[in-house]
Amino acid sequence: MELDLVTYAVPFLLAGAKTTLLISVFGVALGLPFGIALAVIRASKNRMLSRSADIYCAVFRGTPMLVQIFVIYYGLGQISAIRSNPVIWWIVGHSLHAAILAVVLNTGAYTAEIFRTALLSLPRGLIEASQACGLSVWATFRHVKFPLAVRQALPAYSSEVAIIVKESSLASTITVLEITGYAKRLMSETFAIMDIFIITSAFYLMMNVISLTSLKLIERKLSFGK
Amino acid sequence: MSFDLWVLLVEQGWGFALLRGATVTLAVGLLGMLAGVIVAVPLALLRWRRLPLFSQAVDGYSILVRGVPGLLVIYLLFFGSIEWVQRLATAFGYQNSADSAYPFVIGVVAIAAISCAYSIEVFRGALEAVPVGLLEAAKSLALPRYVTFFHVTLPIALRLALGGLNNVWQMTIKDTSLVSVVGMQELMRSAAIAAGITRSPLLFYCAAAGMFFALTAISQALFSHTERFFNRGFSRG
Amino acid sequence: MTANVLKVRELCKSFGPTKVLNGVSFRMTEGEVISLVGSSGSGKSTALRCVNFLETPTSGEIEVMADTVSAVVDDHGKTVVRSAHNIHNFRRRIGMVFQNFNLWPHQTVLGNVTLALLYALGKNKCDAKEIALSALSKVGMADFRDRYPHQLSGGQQQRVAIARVLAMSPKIMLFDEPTSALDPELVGEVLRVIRGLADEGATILLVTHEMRFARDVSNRMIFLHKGEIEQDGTPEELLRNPASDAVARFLSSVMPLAA
Amino acid sequence: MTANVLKVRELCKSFGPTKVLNGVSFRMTEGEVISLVGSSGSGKSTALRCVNFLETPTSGEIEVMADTVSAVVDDHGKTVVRSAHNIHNFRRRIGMVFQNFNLWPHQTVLGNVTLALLYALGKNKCDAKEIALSALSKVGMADFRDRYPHQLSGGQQQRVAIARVLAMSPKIMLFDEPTSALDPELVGEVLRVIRGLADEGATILLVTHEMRFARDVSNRMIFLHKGEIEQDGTPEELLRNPASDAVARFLSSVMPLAA
Amino acid sequence: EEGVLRIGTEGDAPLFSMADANGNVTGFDADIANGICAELKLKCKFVVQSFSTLVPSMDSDRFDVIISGLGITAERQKKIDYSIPYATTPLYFVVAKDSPLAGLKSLDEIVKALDGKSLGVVTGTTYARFIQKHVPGADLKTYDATTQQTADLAAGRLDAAFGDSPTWADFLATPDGTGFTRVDVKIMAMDDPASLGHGMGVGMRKGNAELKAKLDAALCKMITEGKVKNASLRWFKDDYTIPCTK
Ligand SMILES: Nc1ncnc2c1ncn2[C@@H]1O[C@H](COP(=O)(O)OP(=O)(O)OP(=O)(O)O)[C@@H](O)[C@H]1O
Ligand SMILES: Nc1ncnc2c1ncn2[C@@H]1O[C@H](COP(=O)(O)OP(=O)(O)OP(=O)(O)O)[C@@H](O)[C@H]1O
Ligand SMILES: [Mg+2]
Ligand SMILES: [Mg+2]
Repeated sequence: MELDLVTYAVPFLLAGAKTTLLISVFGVALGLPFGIALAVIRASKNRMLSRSADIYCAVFRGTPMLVQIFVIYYGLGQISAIRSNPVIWWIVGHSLHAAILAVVLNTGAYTAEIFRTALLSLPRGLIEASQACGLSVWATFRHVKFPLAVRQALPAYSSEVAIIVKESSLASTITVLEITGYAKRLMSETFAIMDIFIITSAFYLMMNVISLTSLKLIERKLSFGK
Repeated sequence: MSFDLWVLLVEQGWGFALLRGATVTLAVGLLGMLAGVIVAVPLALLRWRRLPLFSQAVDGYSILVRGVPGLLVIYLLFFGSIEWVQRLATAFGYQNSADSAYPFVIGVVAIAAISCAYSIEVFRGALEAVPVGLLEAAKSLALPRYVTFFHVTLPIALRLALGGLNNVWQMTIKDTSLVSVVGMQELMRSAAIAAGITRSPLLFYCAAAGMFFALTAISQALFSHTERFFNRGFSRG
Repeated sequence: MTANVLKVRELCKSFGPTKVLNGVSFRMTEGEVISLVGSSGSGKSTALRCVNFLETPTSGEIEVMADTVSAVVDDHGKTVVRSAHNIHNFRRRIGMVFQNFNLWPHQTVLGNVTLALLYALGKNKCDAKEIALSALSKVGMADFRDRYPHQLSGGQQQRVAIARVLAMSPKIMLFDEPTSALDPELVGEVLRVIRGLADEGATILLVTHEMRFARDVSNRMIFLHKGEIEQDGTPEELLRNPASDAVARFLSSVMPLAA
Repeated sequence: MTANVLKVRELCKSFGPTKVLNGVSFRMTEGEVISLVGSSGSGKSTALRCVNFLETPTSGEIEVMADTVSAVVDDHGKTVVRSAHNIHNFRRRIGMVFQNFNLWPHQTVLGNVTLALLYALGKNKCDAKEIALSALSKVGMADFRDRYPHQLSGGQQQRVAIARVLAMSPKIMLFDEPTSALDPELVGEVLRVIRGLADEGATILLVTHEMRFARDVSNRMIFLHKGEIEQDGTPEELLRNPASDAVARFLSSVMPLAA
Repeated sequence: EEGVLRIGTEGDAPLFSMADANGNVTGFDADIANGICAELKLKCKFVVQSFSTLVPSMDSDRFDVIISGLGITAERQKKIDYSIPYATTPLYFVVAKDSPLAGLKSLDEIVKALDGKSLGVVTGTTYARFIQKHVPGADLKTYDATTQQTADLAAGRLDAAFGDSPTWADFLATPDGTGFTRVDVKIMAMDDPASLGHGMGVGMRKGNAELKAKLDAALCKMITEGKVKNASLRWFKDDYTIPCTK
């Protein structure tokens, strides 16, 4: 690998890294609460609600995110009613916004599955104890179910964070210039496909090592003295 | 429109091309997931038992593979090895089979490597959630380690791991699109070619998504069934 | 006469084919302490759990201070709960100590006791801590406030579970074998605490196997056998005049004690 | 004199800064039944768990039928276990009933009891089932063979836990409060079972809070206080001549019983 | 393998390299490839792969040459060798018919008008580089495929798009393309070889002088005999041949 290729590529990729980071941060900040809400809805007794949440998760987990991002950006862009609605068009018309939307919708479905199983595996007695104390449904969730489920879900969720960071690269297919977007330009310019690719991967790896190790630390923090 | 569909999917044969792609996807996905899980179980176990050096190595592997784009994994595996394999194959006079079988093998290996890294985390989390007392009970009864593992740890951990494994599977079946890198025409690549040639990207991408959904819907049903099986003996929380 | 605080009417509970409770009825007045005794598997825990609807009865009615929740079997053989909105009220008035403690593993001893004070009773942090510490002191666990449950011995866990309920000072308390893991010294401690609560007007329903404890702590004893009330009376009555063979056989092992 | 089956020498155990056991030593001969008593948190469960190395002692030595495993503190203050390969042998000879039962939730009652028979003792299916059912019958749980643990009452779970160990007929048995969830009738049952085992040559170390049970079941009683043995003697000795104030205070609550 | 020329190609580039449902490749690139094979008396074997994997695959000997409309640039020549150029397509800007750009007559005017405007090009081409150099003020958007570029054009997200004339001929004939028009400023590779390169060539691994000589000769023969012109007319309705100067 030539040094001048690295020095040429890195500034571009750094610029892209900012966008990747932006998409990922939004993906986690919006996708996590959204996913947890979905998980709660799926466990709720209202058949209508829980069925719709089930279907939502099945669809978004069952289809490639590339297609989801395409449908949101190119597909909806073909519909003139959407083009003329300023609010929707602000989200869908703008490639970065559309990319964030796609990431959030997608990760929400996966996060919901992670939290659903975590919630299901909680020992029943612990929940009964909080019901017996007269804690409301919300307080039971907030102070007993949620903290226990988070601890249970954390290893799986850390993977999901790594996936968010990597899947954000699909934003390049709708013209967002994040790391991969720049990488594609650099590749077609220089044909140094492998070299650019390895440099690019180093960027993703760096971001993920940081997020995965910090999640590991949180995990250790939440081990309740064990 | 319906006439267009007929022409595109049947007369021009793109529908069959997608189906052919779907079989490649399914084959690579199933084999990759299976191999990945089989390797992940012992690795997760080593990690869980905190074997010095081993668990660091497992952690390193898992962070590395989860941290880099899947494309890099397959790029490096394939382009890093193909020359040697071809040399070997030529030396033994198997040039042709190396050409056709090797990409498939590498595709499966790459998918397995990725699904393995994710499965390790899933299993590790599940293993850590198995109540210590239940394992102590097994120890105190002098159960051999493998019995404790297969009859106590695994059934309880599997129940906890099922949701996570389901997620890994859903991800893996879609990660099979990576094997297009080694020249295999899986579902997404077939859709991409059809989209480019016929200039109907939305149609073909949605058709591909539909096929993915059909595959995952079947597997989802299987998972739900298994979940019910593993939940025997546990009151629902 | 003081008012009835708790009325249990015709409580029935089946798990699938197995009938566990079969028409259990009793009333409790303010300040009363009732011991529910009976052999293992006779339905004592289930009866307790039905009172605050942790277990939904197959049929029957529970009345707590004029609020009623009832379960009836509809035409299709399914159980329907009437006035379910009262259940939450019930639980705020009824405290419960579980047979297997059910301490929250993610909270310290102090956290376990303050949680409900903060979020069910809406106390502020300072008050909650003060109340919690005084409850923990009553059972001799104040020094362990920063431990996590898994760092405690069985008896210590049980005492925290008792403190968790004491701190809430509910009108009605349900104790499921509150002394099973305690040494005789502590059993005496808990006995004093419970009597004190009753004197302050709390109504207490407890399940226990220790007849001496039951005799000393309670005004009344109810003997449960195969899901039915076999006898209901003062400890003296039960111990001296067992109503049936079952009661007699059961108590025979403790008789020398009562003699 | 019969041989020593179990020797415990200078057992020490700390959890971080808290010293829980502080030089505990005793010996047991074949057929002996020892009750370990003491107040809550005095280290009884920990001592039991150290005997079969579920908890690694900070230092000390355990000898089971001529095999020895010892823990010593090395120069860096870390504990090193010597002859750790013997631990598995220990566990094949020692059975244990846990304070909180630890039944496997995914196995039925029968499965819980047969598992170790099949895979630790290598019995065939028929034999394992037969042995398991006879053990379950001894504690009156044979009818519940197909239930899952969560479908059982507390006392029923405890009896299954006891049956799980009985079925293995180990040379040495450790019981951690085996009657805590049992009614007096069943306590008498378990007492008979334990005496029977001892008569057949089993050596039994049990933790209990029920002094009457301890007195009736055991040849010797060991009183543990703050991690040290305060007194070691026959039940009569302990009850009549408590060695210290602590013992006296502890036993005072049960004195009338012994009188 | 003896007697076979293995050719890597994209397969999803309309008019240039089109793999049908059965994997047979047609298009301008295919015609060139078949012509070369005929000259060299070899059998053509097409390997269809996505653009980004073509170069590494050739490096690892999955095929011998790449024929996929590759533009020849100095940058790329560091990585692979090229044959002589055989064709070049003129490039045009496309805008909405009612756009102020529609009537512009020179590149300078276009550059000025595009300042701050969004402009789409397809990656994997040399066009992005040209735009960055000549129209630095434009908000450049890059697409993986022409279908995506034209979809965004139709959705109104782009003020203008830049690409080769076959692409535009194709797009303007579709229903989506009716509202759009080509800006009448023709840009040729020769106008700025530094960024647009020297036209299309056949790519091969570095350092195979023997193969390069054979290919150059075959291409030169095809050009002079008019075979390239025929292929160009067949697919593009126009002649984009670069004369062979040797
Ligand atoms: N993991 C741990 N970390 C810190 N302290 C612990 C831990 N486990 C036990 N302890 C402490 O060690 C002491 C002895 O515990 P142990 O369980 O042996 O008591 P015990 O005699 O069995 O009491 P009980 O009769 O209540 O069961 C207790 O004070 C307990 O708090
Ligand atoms: N989920 C369940 N499914 C089936 N049977 C159950 C279930 N829960 C409890 N039972 C049965 O109901 C009966 C009563 O149980 P309960 O826990 O009320 O007994 P208990 O009187 O508290 O006994 P103990 O003194 O042993 O705690 C028992 O025979 C038990 O096996
Ligand atoms: Mg009970
Ligand atoms: Mg204990």
